Amino acid sequence: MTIGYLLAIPVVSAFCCLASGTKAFVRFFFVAGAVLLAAAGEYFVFTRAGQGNLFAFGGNLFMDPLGALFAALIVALGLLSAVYAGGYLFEEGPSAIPLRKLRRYGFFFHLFLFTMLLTVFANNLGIMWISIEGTTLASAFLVNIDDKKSSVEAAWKYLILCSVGIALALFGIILVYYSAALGVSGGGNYLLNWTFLAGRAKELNPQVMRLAFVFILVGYGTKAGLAPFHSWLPDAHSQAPSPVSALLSGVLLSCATLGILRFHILTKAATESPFSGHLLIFFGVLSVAVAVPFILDQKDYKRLFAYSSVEHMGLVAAGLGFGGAWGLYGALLHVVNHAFGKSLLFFCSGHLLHQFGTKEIGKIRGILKVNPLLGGAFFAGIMAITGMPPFNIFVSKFFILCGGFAGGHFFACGILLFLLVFIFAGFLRHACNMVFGIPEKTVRAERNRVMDGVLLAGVFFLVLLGVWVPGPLHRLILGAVSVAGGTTG
Amino acid sequence: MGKLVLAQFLFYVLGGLAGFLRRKNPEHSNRIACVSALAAGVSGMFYSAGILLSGKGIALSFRGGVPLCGAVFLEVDALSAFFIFLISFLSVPVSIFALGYNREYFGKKNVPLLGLFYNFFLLSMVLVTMARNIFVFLTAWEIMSLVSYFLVVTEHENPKARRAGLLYFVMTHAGTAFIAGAFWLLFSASGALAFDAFRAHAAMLSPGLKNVVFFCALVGFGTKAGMIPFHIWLPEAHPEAPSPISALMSGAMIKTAIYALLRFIFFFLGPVYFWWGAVLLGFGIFSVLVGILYALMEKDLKRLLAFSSIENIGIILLGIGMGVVLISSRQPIFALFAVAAALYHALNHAAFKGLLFLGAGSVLSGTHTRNIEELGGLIKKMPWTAACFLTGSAAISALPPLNGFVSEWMTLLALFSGVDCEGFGIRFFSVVLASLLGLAGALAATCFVKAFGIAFLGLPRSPRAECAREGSRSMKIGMITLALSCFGLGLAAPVIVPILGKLSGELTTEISGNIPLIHGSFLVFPGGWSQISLPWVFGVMAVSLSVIAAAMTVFAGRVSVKTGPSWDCGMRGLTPRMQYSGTGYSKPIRRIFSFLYQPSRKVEVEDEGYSVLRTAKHFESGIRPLFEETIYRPMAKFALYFSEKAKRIQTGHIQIYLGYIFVTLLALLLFTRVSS
Amino acid sequence: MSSEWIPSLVHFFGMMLLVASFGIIAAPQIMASVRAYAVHSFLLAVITVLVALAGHVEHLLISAALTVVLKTVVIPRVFSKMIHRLGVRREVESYANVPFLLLISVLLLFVSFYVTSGLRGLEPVFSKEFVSIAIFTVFFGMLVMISVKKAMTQVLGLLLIENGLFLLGITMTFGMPLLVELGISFDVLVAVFIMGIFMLKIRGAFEGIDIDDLTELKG
Amino acid sequence: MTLILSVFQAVLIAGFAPAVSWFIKKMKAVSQNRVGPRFFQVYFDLIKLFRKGMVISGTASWVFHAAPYVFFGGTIAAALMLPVIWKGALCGFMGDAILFVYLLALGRFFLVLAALDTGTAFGGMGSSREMFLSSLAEPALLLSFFSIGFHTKTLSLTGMMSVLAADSPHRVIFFVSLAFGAVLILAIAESGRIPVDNPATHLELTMVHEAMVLEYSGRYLALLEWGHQIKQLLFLTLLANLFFPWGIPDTFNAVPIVLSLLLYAGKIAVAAWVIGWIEIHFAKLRLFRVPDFLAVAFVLALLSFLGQLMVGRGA
Repeated sequence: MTIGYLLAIPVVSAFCCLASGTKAFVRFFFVAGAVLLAAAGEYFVFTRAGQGNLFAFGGNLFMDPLGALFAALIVALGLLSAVYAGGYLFEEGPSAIPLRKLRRYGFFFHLFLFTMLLTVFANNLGIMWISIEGTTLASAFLVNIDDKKSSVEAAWKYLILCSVGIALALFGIILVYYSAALGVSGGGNYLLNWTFLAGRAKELNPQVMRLAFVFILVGYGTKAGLAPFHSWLPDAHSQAPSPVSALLSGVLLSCATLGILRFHILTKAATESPFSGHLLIFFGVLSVAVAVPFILDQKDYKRLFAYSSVEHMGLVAAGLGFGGAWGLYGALLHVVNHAFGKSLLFFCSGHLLHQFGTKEIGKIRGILKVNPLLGGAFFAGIMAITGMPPFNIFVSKFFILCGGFAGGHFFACGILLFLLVFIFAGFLRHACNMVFGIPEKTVRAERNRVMDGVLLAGVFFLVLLGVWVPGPLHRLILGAVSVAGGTTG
Repeated sequence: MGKLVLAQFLFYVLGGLAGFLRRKNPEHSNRIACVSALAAGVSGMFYSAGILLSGKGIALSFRGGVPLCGAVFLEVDALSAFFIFLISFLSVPVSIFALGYNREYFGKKNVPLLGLFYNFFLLSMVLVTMARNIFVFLTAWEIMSLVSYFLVVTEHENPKARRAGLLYFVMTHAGTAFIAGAFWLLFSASGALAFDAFRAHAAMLSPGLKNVVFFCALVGFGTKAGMIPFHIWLPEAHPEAPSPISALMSGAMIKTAIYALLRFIFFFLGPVYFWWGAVLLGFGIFSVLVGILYALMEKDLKRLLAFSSIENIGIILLGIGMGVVLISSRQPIFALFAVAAALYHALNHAAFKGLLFLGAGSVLSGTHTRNIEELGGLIKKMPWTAACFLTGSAAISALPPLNGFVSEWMTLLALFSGVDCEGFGIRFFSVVLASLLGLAGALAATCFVKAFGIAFLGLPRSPRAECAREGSRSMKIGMITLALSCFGLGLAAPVIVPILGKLSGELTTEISGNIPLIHGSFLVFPGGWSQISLPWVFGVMAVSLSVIAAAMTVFAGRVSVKTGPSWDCGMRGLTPRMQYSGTGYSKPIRRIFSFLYQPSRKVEVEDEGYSVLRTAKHFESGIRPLFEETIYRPMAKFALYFSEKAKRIQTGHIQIYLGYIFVTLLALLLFTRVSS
Repeated sequence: MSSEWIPSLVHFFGMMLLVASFGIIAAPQIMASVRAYAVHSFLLAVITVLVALAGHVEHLLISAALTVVLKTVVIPRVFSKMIHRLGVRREVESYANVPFLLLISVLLLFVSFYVTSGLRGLEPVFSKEFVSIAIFTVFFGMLVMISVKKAMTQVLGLLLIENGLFLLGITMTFGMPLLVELGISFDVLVAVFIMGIFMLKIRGAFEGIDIDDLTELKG
Repeated sequence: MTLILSVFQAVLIAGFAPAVSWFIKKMKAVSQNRVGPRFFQVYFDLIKLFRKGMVISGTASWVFHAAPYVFFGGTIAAALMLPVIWKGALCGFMGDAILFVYLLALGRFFLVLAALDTGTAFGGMGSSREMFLSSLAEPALLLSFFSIGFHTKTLSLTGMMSVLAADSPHRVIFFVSLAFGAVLILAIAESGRIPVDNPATHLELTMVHEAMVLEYSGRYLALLEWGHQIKQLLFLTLLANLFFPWGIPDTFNAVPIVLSLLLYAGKIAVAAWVIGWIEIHFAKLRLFRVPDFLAVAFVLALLSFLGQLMVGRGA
């Protein structure tokens, strides 16, 4: 098993989906591809992660613990999302989706997974850039799967803003390359390879690196949904079909964050100053702050979750900025936790849309009465995402803030704590009206085994990760922390 | 001992989960939940009492699943044991009560789920007191909030319950933010998550940090405790929960905040500062007075009790605050007395407030209303409830020889002992505070006379009150147990106070332990000012009462006793509507404290008739909820208004979005240039 | 060719690039803007060739050829077809008038020189000012995207940014590794095509490609 | 001997209480050119009431029955703590001034409940007013005790008296005379006299205590009235013995005891005269003016304490 084979799986599934003649075939390839990818991916990641960096394609691709962590997340979320979509999109009935679209959906879905995997496995920074641009292009079609006015609008904004962002990031990459070409001797073809640069970071020109980091931060920050570059995010996440929203929110944003992190590591080592860390903290806190009003006063629950993603990416960025064992561990664990929490919420939102037929918060009442399982899962998701124990995000939030306090960033942490209270208030305000009470009108109360199963699995993961970080995951994150902390090449 | 701790955990967990086995039969599942909670409570009482008596703590360690936080280390020292005792002690009668009370919910609610929350609520409270690590503490603390939130919104069909739950959870979360901040500041100073490290590091903390940590802890735990002005959730949330839960929330949950405050002040922050005590006293007296004044105006029985909880938290804070003041004024012996008074009051409050909430629950289940204006005459229909409620009322009004009196007496003396300190301010305020506490005691008596008198005495004011029925046997047993304990905790003061004294003495080296607070059956104030013996008081009263009764039968013989209608100065045709209403009862108070209440009245007058004979068609009077209207509502309004305005940054125009990116990029580049 | 006059030629073309940039914003019609862009790209290709000659970096010639083919031929073609197909009105509709935009451009030019003025220890292939010109081109592309109302011109702005990147790449470092450069070019092409598809979709959904219509999603 | 003397003190208070009532009534009558009751009339009234049958409202519950006993018992228990003609008291050891205050509160608690028990408007009115006034009087009384206790360094009633007695008169007058004013006002308020309450009327506008006991008759009424009189005497005794503690013996010799008894009677007579004088010369205050009156007591007690703080502590 190599990185190449792993990357081939989604490509093959994508084309199988495109080539399928019936819905059943599409569904089969769609789900089976994800299952295969998840099984192979998790096996690969957890068996090989501990054995040092694994290179492929002439060193252009590689897997270090950091990449492995994200890869494990991508394939796991891909599986959940695919299984859920398998129940959600392929339903027969009056509102059934035509085969043409399903084929397209399956194709782009797996292509999307492929580009994300490529992102996390990329060693060559140029390839990483290409693959991140690829994720935009692939997912733009997923956002706009139903060709409605609003989804076209969302997809357009997504495309334009992320393309601009990614272009700026490329500017930064060229600057990095330039500073490498200037100062580092003997790089040859490896000059854009992250492993090479990380090893020789001290030789990079610090001033150019600072400039480069600014471009990278703005560029990948746009993709990662950091404020004030996040504007595309609520539109795209709210218009995409729920399983796609889950992937967008859960892993895509994190992949872009990984991009930032890679450069943060280089910049920190090159400049030997907290410059990049401070910028990360600033934009992290700003993202949380910007999310607050939108969460407090929100009418559309999918947008609510989207803004919450802005908030959580802010937290991750702040955690990375805080640094130290606590901050890095917290931020990386937060990526995992947020992915599970947010995807559960988006799965719930798919359910809600299905049953209540509206995205408006004000029109939904008494979920618990209509569908206790959904109501419970939804509320659990809300509690998880706002950082309540015994759910997982509490743990990572705790670590991130520990990191902040340990690093002496009292002011930033104080603001974060303050803002988090408002975010909690906003979420609870919406949730308690949606989940509790008596439903206003009779709503469809049909159940779907697969979807229910996914919800239960989601809640299970939330609680499990909240009380226990499994050993392999722990070791993986520890490895990633040592990479991010610059202690290993 | 350690086995009993595990047994308690096990009972809670299994009891919570086992209810689901008999989910089809709510009777069984309720019984499983309540009985296991009861068993857990009993085992908790045993080991905590054992620890309090022997002074030897228990430490338990589990392998934690969460990395970086180390093992889950739980420890029961004397302070924890005291609060575990409090919780367990209250949970026993409450569980008995719930056996019968929860029948209310059969068929309407998910009974096993209720049982699960009930058991986990108790468990989380116990864990809060045992946690010895920030992570475990915060987890337990938040789970406590979460589970109690679920319990508050048990009747979520009612929008009021939802609102109350929202307010509660948001406020308590805000409080948690402060608490967490306080913990993290300690963590940043000591570099470890464990409480032991904090304690070891306490002496090395910088004064500025200590002050900030104290402030954060005070606001955070003050919110949970219901300290004014952070109290507004309490009168909303406590009444909405099922009554056994209200009893636990008021009796036990808010005490966990007191526990944590004590732990902070005496364990983590090292030598205390004078101003901390002053601030505690300020908040304490403020809570005491405002709490009881608002309670007086309530006609909702459970809200009244909730406001009174605020008052009692204030009394406890007065004790703690005075302890801090006395420590910093180098009066370690008096400080011991003050802290012991606070602890004692915490225990007593658990007993009588638990009792009163159970009584209110019994009334609620018998009449389906909490509005005392609709009650009346319940003493005939619900004699047991009435007797128990009366006991609770007398205890909370600090009447001898019940338990409330003892702790109030101790608090009064602790406050008064400030006159022995140096400094004009302390001396002056200690006496003023003591007399203000006296004022609050008298107002509390008024409040509970009103509550008991209007609800239980006189004639029924509505059909609901007329059809009232006494609760089931288990409800009665639950209440009677607590009523007896109100007597017991008062009479057993000579046994309890030395234990509390020892406990307070162990809190910090700044307090002198080993001071005899007891002489025979007497409670002795260490300054030699005073002593008191509740058994004697009880005995003298019993003797004098029996002497009077005997003397009367002996000297005056038997006399005829006739029953007739009320005389009422010769008025005939007395109807229930002519009785004094609860609102009328507290009207004089409302008038003289109108600066606080800002009462409003709305009268609609009938048009016909001469002006002298004009009658009111509709009369409405109310008071202005000052804190809500001046602090919280404007805050919430502002937050929403601000959000609405701030949301405009997301205009929908892609050019504007690009502009954000562009401007930020420019700014960052300029910043980079300038800063290099 | 003597290598002494190459740098001055490059300088000359760099200045011409700036002029071409201004042309894009000053053009009265979309097609004129597109043509200005084509000129801009052509100048870029010329610079690339010069750099390749100066530094004897052969793979840059491939890049130059690609640039010429893609950016001066294919993309303008695509644009003119799109304009035809979508029936876009020809005028460039902008939120601000041309003098104002030019004024801002000058300001941006100053900023881009200022931010690079502090860099020390640089030994670029030609001169430091190309960093500034590249940054300016990126800024300018964004300015175009912000100031115009049509989806089509936004894409043009994006392409302008891309040109800025390209300029930076070749003048600073003799270009990136070929693989990366090819990938990037390919990506640009795909992006333009996908945006074209979406423009068609916008046209289908909104009956026009005025971006002012695309403001339903807010808050 | 101690025991006998202590019991005698209690009996004395109980027996003497109606006489004080009589004294004031008589004084009032004389001032109004009436003859007034004979001395024994007050006793006869009580005895008569003890023998009479009772009519009890059908609405009343056991609280109604219990209240007279608790009220009387609480008052008696308080009386047992007070030194009268000797520096000790039977139950002086069992508690302090705070207990004294709260024992009175206990009696009141049951009395006001009993007033609500019959469901009449008058009862409710009296009950409400009584609690209203006493909530203001109680802290003032506590403050007065604290103020004295600050001087005497003890809060036990017997202790306070002994310390004051041992002190030189000018010091006592200097330090605690303001507190005397406070206790005087409280004595008026607690015993339900003009200008706080009018014991001689059943007028709806003015009744406080009387409104509460309207429904009582016979033996219960006797207990309540008697208890009320005892309470009145308790306050007068406080005035007499705390602020004029001289001449009270701490030995058991007959002569000083008898002298002390006479002295006590004299002091009480003076105190009663003061109360009567006020009753004659003042009109009843409006209910909502009473808090101002009680505030005077509070302020006096506070000033007494403040004065000591400024000048220095006594004893």
